[in-house]
Amino acid sequence: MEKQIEIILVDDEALFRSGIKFILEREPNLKVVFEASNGNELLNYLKRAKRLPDIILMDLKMPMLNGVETTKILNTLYPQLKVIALSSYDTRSFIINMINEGVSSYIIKNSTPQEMIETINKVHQKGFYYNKLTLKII
Amino acid sequence: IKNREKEIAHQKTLINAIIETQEKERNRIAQDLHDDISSGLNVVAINCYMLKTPNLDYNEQLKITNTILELTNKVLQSSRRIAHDLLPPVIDKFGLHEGIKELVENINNIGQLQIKYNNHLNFDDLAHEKHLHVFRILQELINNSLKHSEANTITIDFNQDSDGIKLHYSDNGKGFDVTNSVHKKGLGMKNIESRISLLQAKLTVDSKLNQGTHFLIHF
Amino acid sequence: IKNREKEIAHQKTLINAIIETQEKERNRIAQDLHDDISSGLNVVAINCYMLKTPNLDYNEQLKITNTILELTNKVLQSSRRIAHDLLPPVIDKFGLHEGIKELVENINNIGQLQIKYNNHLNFDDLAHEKHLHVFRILQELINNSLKHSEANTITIDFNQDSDGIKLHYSDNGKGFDVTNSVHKKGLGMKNIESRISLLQAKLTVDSKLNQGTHFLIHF
Ligand SMILES: Nc1ncnc2c1ncn2[C@@H]1O[C@H](COP(=O)(O)OP(=O)(O)OP(=O)(O)O)[C@@H](O)[C@H]1O
Ligand SMILES: Nc1ncnc2c1ncn2[C@@H]1O[C@H](COP(=O)(O)OP(=O)(O)OP(=O)(O)O)[C@@H](O)[C@H]1O
Ligand SMILES: [K+]
Ligand SMILES: [Mg+2]
Ligand SMILES: [Mg+2]
Ligand SMILES: [Mg+2]
Repeated sequence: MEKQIEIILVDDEALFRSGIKFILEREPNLKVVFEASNGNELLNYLKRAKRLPDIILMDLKMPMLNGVETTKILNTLYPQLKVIALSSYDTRSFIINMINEGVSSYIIKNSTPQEMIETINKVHQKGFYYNKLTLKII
Repeated sequence: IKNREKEIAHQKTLINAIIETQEKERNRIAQDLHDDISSGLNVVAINCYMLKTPNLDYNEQLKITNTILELTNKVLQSSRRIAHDLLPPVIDKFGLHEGIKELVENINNIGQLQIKYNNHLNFDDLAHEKHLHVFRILQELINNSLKHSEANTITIDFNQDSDGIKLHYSDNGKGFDVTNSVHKKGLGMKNIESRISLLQAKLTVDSKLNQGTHFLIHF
Repeated sequence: IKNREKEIAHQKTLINAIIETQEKERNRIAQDLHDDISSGLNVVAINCYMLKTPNLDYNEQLKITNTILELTNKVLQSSRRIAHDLLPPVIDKFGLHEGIKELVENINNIGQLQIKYNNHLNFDDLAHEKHLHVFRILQELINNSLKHSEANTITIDFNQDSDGIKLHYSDNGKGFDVTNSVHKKGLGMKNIESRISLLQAKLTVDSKLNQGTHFLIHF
């Protein structure tokens, strides 16, 4: 079997995380290796982790350390990490700002599973993916 | 002239207070919509997608369905609460008296303090466009008693004599020094003042430290 | 003295206008919550109960789930729209310039008229607490052009010289007679005036019938 894509979910809403996990893990090639409820939990995990994940799905609005700040920190500490922003904000400035922060793609929280899975796969293959939402903006 | 200059400057602080209140409220509601409505619905949506995956067993299916139902009801409650906080529908439907009764009942149910509400007049004698102002004033007076007074009793009393309509509002809390400017920083009393001015009413505040607070509004 | 009396009376009409705006907005949002959020969610809830009826086959279940999903997405959109109309999150996160750009873009996408936005200054030179006032003023000016002017072009221009910061706003619509009191009944221009006063700015309106409308705000 080909190597699975290892994913970390970062979102403050536990029920949302478990829903995403359920959806993603039905795909044979996807595996959720850790869940964090804010940026600090993610950074603490990464500090100790033996291996970095392939993809991080990152909520923007979270307590303690939000997704924008977390992404900035990841850029300096782990520039090789691929982050996909996952947000309820769907307007241009938010998307452009996150792309400028170096995220690999941006998806909205009520995207279909197909869109999410496709975005994850494409980002894993190419490092960046213009999905419908990001294409519309640029 | 000095007095008038002062009044002009004072009115500017009132304008400032109302606008600040308005923007704070907009911000608060936008946050509530984001945190209580949208994020709940995002979870409902993801659970719907879960439900659409083939070959779920009966228990999984039941669990997901229950989650959707629970969340939907929670979001519904939030939506009703936000709407109710903005404008209790009872006022519009059943008038000021019923509106105040509901307000009083809600506070009494919380239990921090008890409100006694006596009304010896027919609000129809008060022009209809004034009703909402009176309600907003009472809301803020009660908020202040809850927040600042440590009282255990509030009385609200409306009556009417040859002099006009009078609203007496008292709490038996710790009171405050009305002349001390530390009590002039909030938005609440300024918003009350603006409403009083629109009502063309007169407000008298009577409070001393440790002797409760009494407001008289004379319409 | 006459002038000051006049100003005091005028400020009262401003206070009245802001409070009326506030109550209208509360009413509108409460309505929107009721009509767009709660009633959608009530149907979602009914469909959830349908999902719990025993012995549904996969297709029935799929159909109900799709209905729930569609409704949820619609309610999500409404929730985002209501929150966005109250306070576009972009202003808070990315500042006034981005906020105006988004506003302009949204209007241009509707297509009724086109807005050209030129900004020759750095809004950091404008105290931060003033940003939201400027945004609210622009929103109302644009609303008015959309509602009243029949213009097909608006220009918004910020610049700064030794004299201070200037905002020029023009539309090429039908204009109006500024001195005619029929145009003084609305809330919009009064709210603009209140914001102008808080900004300690100066507003000049220049409009003639059939010659468009020009507003100059001098900070
Ligand atoms: N019933 C009361 N008992 C004791 N102190 C009071 C009472 N009502 C008002 N005060 C005092 O008067 C001050 C001004 O009240 P105001 O409503 O204007 O502002 P606030 O309640 O502090 O803030 P805001 O209303 O803006 O949330 C209060 O901070 C408090 O010190
Ligand atoms: N750009 C414009 N072109 C033509 N007429 C205008 C323009 N802006 C304002 N007016 C006139 O000025 C009047 C006052 O505007 P104002 O914003 O105060 O009230 P309104 O838009 O009628 O109502 P409201 O803002 O309370 O919804 C308008 O009714 C309209 O007659
Ligand atoms: K899997
Ligand atoms: Mg979040
Ligand atoms: Mg208060
Ligand atoms: Mg208007």
